[in-house]
Amino acid sequence: MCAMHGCRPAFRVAGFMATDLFNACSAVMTKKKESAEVSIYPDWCKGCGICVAFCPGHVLELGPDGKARAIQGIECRNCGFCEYHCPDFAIVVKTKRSTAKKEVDHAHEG
Amino acid sequence: MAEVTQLIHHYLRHNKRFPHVLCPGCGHGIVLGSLVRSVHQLGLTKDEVVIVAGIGCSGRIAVYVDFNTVHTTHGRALTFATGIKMANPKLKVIVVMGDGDALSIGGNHFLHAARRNIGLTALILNNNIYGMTGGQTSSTTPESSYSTTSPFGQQEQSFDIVKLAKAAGAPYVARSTVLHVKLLDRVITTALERPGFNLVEALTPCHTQYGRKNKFKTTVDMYKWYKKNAIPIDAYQKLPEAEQALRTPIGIISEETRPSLEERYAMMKSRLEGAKS
Amino acid sequence: MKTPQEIQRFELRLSGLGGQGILTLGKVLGAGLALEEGYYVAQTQSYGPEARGGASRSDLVISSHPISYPKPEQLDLLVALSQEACNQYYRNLKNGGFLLVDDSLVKQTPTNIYWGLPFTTLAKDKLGIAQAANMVLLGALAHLVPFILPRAMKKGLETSLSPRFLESNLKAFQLGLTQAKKKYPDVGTQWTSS
Amino acid sequence: MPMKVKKNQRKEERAIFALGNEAVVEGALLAGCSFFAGYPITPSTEIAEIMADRLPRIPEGVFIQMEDEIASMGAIIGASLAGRKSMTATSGPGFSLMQEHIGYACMTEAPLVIVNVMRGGPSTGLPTSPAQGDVQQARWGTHGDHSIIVLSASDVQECLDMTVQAFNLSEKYRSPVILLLDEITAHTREKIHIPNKDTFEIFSRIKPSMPPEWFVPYEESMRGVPPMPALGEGYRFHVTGLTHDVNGYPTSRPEEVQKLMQRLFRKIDQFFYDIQIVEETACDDAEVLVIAYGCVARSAHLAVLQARDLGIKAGLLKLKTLFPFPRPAVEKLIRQCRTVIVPEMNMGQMSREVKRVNNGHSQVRTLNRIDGQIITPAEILKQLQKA
Repeated sequence: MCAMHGCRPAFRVAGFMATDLFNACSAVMTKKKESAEVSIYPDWCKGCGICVAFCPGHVLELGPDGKARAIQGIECRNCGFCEYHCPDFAIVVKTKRSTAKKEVDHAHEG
Repeated sequence: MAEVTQLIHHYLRHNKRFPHVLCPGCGHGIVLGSLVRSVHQLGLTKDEVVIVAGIGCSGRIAVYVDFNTVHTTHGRALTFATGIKMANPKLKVIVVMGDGDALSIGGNHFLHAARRNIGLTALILNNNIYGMTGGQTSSTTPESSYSTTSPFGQQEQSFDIVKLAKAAGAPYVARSTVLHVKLLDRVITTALERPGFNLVEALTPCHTQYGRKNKFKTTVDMYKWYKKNAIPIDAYQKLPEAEQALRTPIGIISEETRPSLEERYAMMKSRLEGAKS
Repeated sequence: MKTPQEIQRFELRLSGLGGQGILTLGKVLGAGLALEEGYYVAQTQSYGPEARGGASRSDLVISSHPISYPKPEQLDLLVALSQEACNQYYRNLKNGGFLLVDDSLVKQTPTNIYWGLPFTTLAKDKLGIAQAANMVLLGALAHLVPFILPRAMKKGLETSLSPRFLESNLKAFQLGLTQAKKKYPDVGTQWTSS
Repeated sequence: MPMKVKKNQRKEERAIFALGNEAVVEGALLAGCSFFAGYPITPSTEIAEIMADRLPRIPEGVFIQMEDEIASMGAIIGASLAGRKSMTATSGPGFSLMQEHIGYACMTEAPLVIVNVMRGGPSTGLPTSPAQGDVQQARWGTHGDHSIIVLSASDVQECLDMTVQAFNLSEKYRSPVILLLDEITAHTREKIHIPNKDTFEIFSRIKPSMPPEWFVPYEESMRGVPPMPALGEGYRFHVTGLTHDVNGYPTSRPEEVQKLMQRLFRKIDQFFYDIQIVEETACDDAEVLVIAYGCVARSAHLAVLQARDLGIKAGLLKLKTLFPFPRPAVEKLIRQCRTVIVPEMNMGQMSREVKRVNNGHSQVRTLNRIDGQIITPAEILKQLQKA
């Protein structure tokens, strides 16, 4: 079971085994329980909503300006789906290091 | 994860204005990301990569990446790429085309490039429609779906790109959707590594022109459609025929090895050289 | 290069059917005259759809001076290897122009004044290769036309043909030369018609 | 098939007895052409056939037969961008198919040579007969306003010389150059001299000398011809058929579009005297002038000599550069002659240019023939006698 967002390695889609689907997850399965933070460049985000719709942890939402933003207080599972699937290269998922202070650029989170 | 976007930024042209011109939710950007990651993974230098693009939305993505980029004419990207590859076989030539571009106006070039097995990676961004000109029917618009030039439903059968490429002689044929990014990364990387004409069809949604007219409320609905209907080839083959008709197989559809045209040509030249001395 | 004989403008047409080697003959003759003898030569030919058995034609304009107009207007010499060609092109012959026919193929000549030799029969009977008729014809031309020099033509053949084909071609050439000499021993040494 | 190669008495030269089409190949190879892509079409096919035989034998030489003429043009533009001197050869219908890519070559300033052996048209027309019907198409065939160089040749030696010129001009001005031949010129065999490589100038495109990060692909300069790197040489930039700014990126800003388009015209127009190639015969005291090009110039040459014998003060101006139209050379002679005769195997494509330049100075007469037959010296002589 994928620790990040609860999906099983062999993902069932439309009743069929679909290991390739959401393969992004398998890549991060090894990186156990590192919590991460999502940053979004609002200037580049076009608000298509793909990241919001498919985020397994429901970390993202569309803000009042129509751009994606991270919802405060929900832990990102660092699966990387949003980063791989953002057509506008507007999302960065950064791993939080335990020692590092929480000084990631929040300005972008709108 | 942060390295993914940073990596892409390393390959973007920062004197070009971002965000790019493509519509919100257009999958072309995802394909571009996939392409960049593949180039990076193979350790290719920016100088040895040539992106040749046709006309259409797909053609526009060439300008954003810091490789040698050639934005050619409608449907003819493969012909330019053939010239470039034969003139300098050391270059890694990647041809980015749309479905209308590669298969309607450029259908003949597509067949012949596959037949000659010239060493190119052909990347067809299939969005089932002419996006840039306002949503007209292309040769891959599914039967019965709507477009500005098929207001009562498309009456013609559409092309199956991978079958066509295979029949024309392409040694490596693969298909993925932009939702299945890891698969897309993998097939593009393989295509870049292999000799000869290698085709990757990337299904990428066009909500603005296609989705809207065909009962997809949002872009996200189109991605959900891919999630539901794109089936790995192995699983697909086990389906009953009636089910198969409704689904699209993804993955490596066919793979074989034949020497590429430029290799054969070099061999012929060395034979001539040998005969002379 | 000084040409062996001063020629103002000499127009020659080789005509017959496809497959008789007329186009090759035109090239060989033209190359010999231009490269070995130093004449100005403009050689043109009919370009019909590529098929054997159709009409075939090769024209040469030969002069000691640069040639302005490359096509023949009034022929000094017509060579016809088929009845049709003879009928069709005889009217292009100038007054006093010469006619040379393969008399095994051209049975009715439009005039009584002509040269006739059975090139095809000679090639078939004496050499066993009907395709060598064109070289037999070249040999005959080298005797009948004073400025076509046998030595130069042979040298031309030597430079243009691979050794494999050279011997049989030279044999055919020699046959034509000898036969023409035998039948027409008294041709002039200067071209007088033009 | 090259007839034969023989050492002539002048040691540095070779003389061969060759077709016009063969001479084109010899000229191209002398000029440094190493890439040919084409599609067979009468009467230009021999060029492709001979290239197919010759190019694989030279280092780096590439011959490729493409699926059609559109693809052929695409391939040679690609090869040109990759640093090769490249060419294609075609005829009427194929030339029509090439037009879109000729425009692309103009816009992206890709040096290359297109040989068009003209045959009777329109459409399939007269595949094996000569004509000169593509003159204005060569000038204006592609869509949009553009500048282009069009040359012609009238005999076999000129086929070689003008092919060398075509490559030199294309490399010098980064422009496609069209060489117009006709069926007669292409299919006539004559003796030609192949000069030794170091006896004449061969021009190759200027490459950038600055470090790549300083390189501006379409920078303005006095010459108007930017240096051109080959793909893969470290100068990464964007090539596009869209109007582009100096960096090569698409633009529709009027001032940038204007600047680009003006440079594309200026780079050819300002070096007019270098591009204009004409040949005068008996023009010094001529009162009646024949302006001709291609195979018709040969008929005209004979007609002018015959007219001189008859006491008519006739002269011939043979145009080897058709476009940009050699206005200074034509204007000078028009002022001196009372009548100008323009014989051509079309309904008057070059005489339009002559009339435009003439501007009422003298009487311009046309002599046209479109039946697939060459205009004979007798026909031109008749006109000269009437003039």
